Amino acid sequence: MTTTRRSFLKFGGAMLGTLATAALWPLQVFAARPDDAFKSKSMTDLEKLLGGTPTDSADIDFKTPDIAENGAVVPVSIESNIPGTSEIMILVEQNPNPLSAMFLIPEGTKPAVSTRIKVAQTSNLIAVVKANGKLYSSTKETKVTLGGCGG
Amino acid sequence: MQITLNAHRAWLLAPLAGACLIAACSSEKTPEAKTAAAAHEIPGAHSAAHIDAAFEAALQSSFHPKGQAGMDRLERNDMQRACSSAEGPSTEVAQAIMKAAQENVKFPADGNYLGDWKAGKALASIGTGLQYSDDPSIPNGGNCYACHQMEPDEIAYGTIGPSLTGYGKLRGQSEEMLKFTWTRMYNPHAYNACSHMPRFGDAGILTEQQLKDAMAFLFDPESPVNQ
Amino acid sequence: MIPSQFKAWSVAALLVLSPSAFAQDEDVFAQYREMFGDDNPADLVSWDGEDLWSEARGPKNATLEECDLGLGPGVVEGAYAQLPRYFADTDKVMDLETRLVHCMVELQGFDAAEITAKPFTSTGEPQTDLEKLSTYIAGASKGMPVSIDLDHPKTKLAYELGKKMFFYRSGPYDFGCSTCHRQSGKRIRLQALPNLSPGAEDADKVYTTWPGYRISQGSVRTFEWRMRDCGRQQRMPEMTFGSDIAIGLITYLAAEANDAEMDAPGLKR
Amino acid sequence: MAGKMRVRASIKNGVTEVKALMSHPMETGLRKDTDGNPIPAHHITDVEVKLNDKVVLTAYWGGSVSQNPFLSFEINGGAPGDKLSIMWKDNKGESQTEEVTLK
Repeated sequence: MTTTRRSFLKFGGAMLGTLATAALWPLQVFAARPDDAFKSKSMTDLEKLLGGTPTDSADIDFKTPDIAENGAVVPVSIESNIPGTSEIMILVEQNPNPLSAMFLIPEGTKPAVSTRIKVAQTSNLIAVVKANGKLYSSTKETKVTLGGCGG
Repeated sequence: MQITLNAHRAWLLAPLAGACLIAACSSEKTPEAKTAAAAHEIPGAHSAAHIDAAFEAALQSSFHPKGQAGMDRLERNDMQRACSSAEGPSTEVAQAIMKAAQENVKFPADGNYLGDWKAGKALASIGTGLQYSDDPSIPNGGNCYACHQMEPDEIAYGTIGPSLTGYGKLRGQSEEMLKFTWTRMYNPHAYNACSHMPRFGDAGILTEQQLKDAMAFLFDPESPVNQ
Repeated sequence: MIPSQFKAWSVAALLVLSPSAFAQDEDVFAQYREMFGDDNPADLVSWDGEDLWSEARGPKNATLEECDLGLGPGVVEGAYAQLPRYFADTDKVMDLETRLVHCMVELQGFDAAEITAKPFTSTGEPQTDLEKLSTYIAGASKGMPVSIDLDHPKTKLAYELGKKMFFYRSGPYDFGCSTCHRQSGKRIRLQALPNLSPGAEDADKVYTTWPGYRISQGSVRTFEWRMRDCGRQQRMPEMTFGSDIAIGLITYLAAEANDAEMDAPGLKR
Repeated sequence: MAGKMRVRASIKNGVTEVKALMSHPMETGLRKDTDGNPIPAHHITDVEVKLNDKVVLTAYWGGSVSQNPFLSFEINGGAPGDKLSIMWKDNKGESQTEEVTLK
């Protein structure tokens, strides 16, 4: 799928014109970003900040690679099948700051996100879902290997 | 004292070295390389001599010194010259390479082959050393994991060399086995002419103590390689 | 003298060694790579290159739209798949990156020494102009067969120099390209090593996916960088950008990948 | 200089799938440069996605989201002609917006 700009525009069907614009509307202040949660260094005080220890749930479809060729970019995807899901978070237990990303899911948006995160070393990756004020989680380990030829 | 191997006995060690031959660091004449080169003959517009001359000139104009890597590193000793081709050396040249390698091995001055396996474990996964991007004051790594499997539960290992898992447990610590393994690391060409393995002792990459530490990592019953 | 008991189990040891030593395990990272889909950050770099191509710059305040990459002035589509090639105007075999420098000097008035002093970015820095242009131009050959014309004597000589360098072993580690790239199915740690010796088809998969986005460095890397960085790991002195050996190696590897379909920019470790 | 952002959105039976690639160094502030001095933190902190001015996703990111971040998600609904916009803001106050019209 060629992605150079011109062919990107020519691409038919559901593709769309891209319009790079300056900020169209005044910079909204987002609902408060939990800055302290992003700075917290341990799982325990993170759980205090997030409001309790999540209960493990099989209704979270959490995809992570078993072995990551490079910890700098680890693709993860989370889909919550728990009704009333309003928040999804990604935690990396062994990272200096375990909280990596947080997503607020309003009505009408599917509780499913994919992104790529940095995993400092082999670690448990935890997807935390908030639904109807309760916390649920799914945990998977990703091995991070010594990349390259060691040179 | 160095191992005196007469030709008849040499093939006895070959099975051990053979693991290397068969596995990966086999010398040049792998069938695959021979047929591939032949099948790929492109009608030569240039004589070998012309290519060689152009090559020497290109070599000098295509590199420049940087950090600890000077232009001297483009020069080759007899072994490197003999091993720089698709077909590889003739049998006599290969024997000469092995003989020269065996004769120049320096065994530990105090006769003690085994150092600290923990230090050996560390240098086994350090891949830096002697590159122009490396700090010359930092000891060179051995990078054994680049090519060998060692500890059973370490998944990031290479497959150019044979697996060394359980090395000491399997072989014991007889004088001959310590000598053989030391030689294998000091100068691999002693048993396998044109081996892909660096001459860790002969080329001064690792110090005598580092070689001892690597040997301990392989032989020491405490070492995770033997768990 | 070889004690007899040593003989007996040395053969046994070989048997124990052999199975795991030759395990052709499946690609350990297939799952990891597959999760990337086709969303490659190199596309953003390719867009920047497309802009640079038609932006008036340099002392002569000119664009690169008159630059002849071998298929005629301004023709980008399909040009990369036929490089390196002989150029009559310079009477030299040139790869994409040296040809771009040539155009940036001739058409835009830039200083060659300045460009080639830092042709490659470092981790965390923005991509260089050469890298942006190379990503765009390589992407414009996607799906087209590599076709290196070895009939011209100078291109054939470049090929021979590259092949000879492939087997050239020197330096403290006795390394040559062949040390790591002459066998199939091998790897350094978990890094798969393509067999790039004459006639080995791994060149098809490898040459066609450069330039590529290197995840570990968060930036696109070009083939000239690839040659230089391999030289560094071989403990050699630094390879000069656009030198005869660099272009020889690239010509050799490109010719070994003849007829394979270009699929750049790739996504790499 | 806020780099480019590439947004692809496709509508399949009533669900709009969105994929975004953003150009950003995403420095955590823990990394050191070649001569050993730490590189200051510089990463996206907030992302806001709107469909015709209705917020459909908000994201808060730390420095451990990968460089040149990728984000994909799905919205129930969305029709040709709707306006989808994605804005990010980083800890240096830089911002980038990309707006696309669904086809």
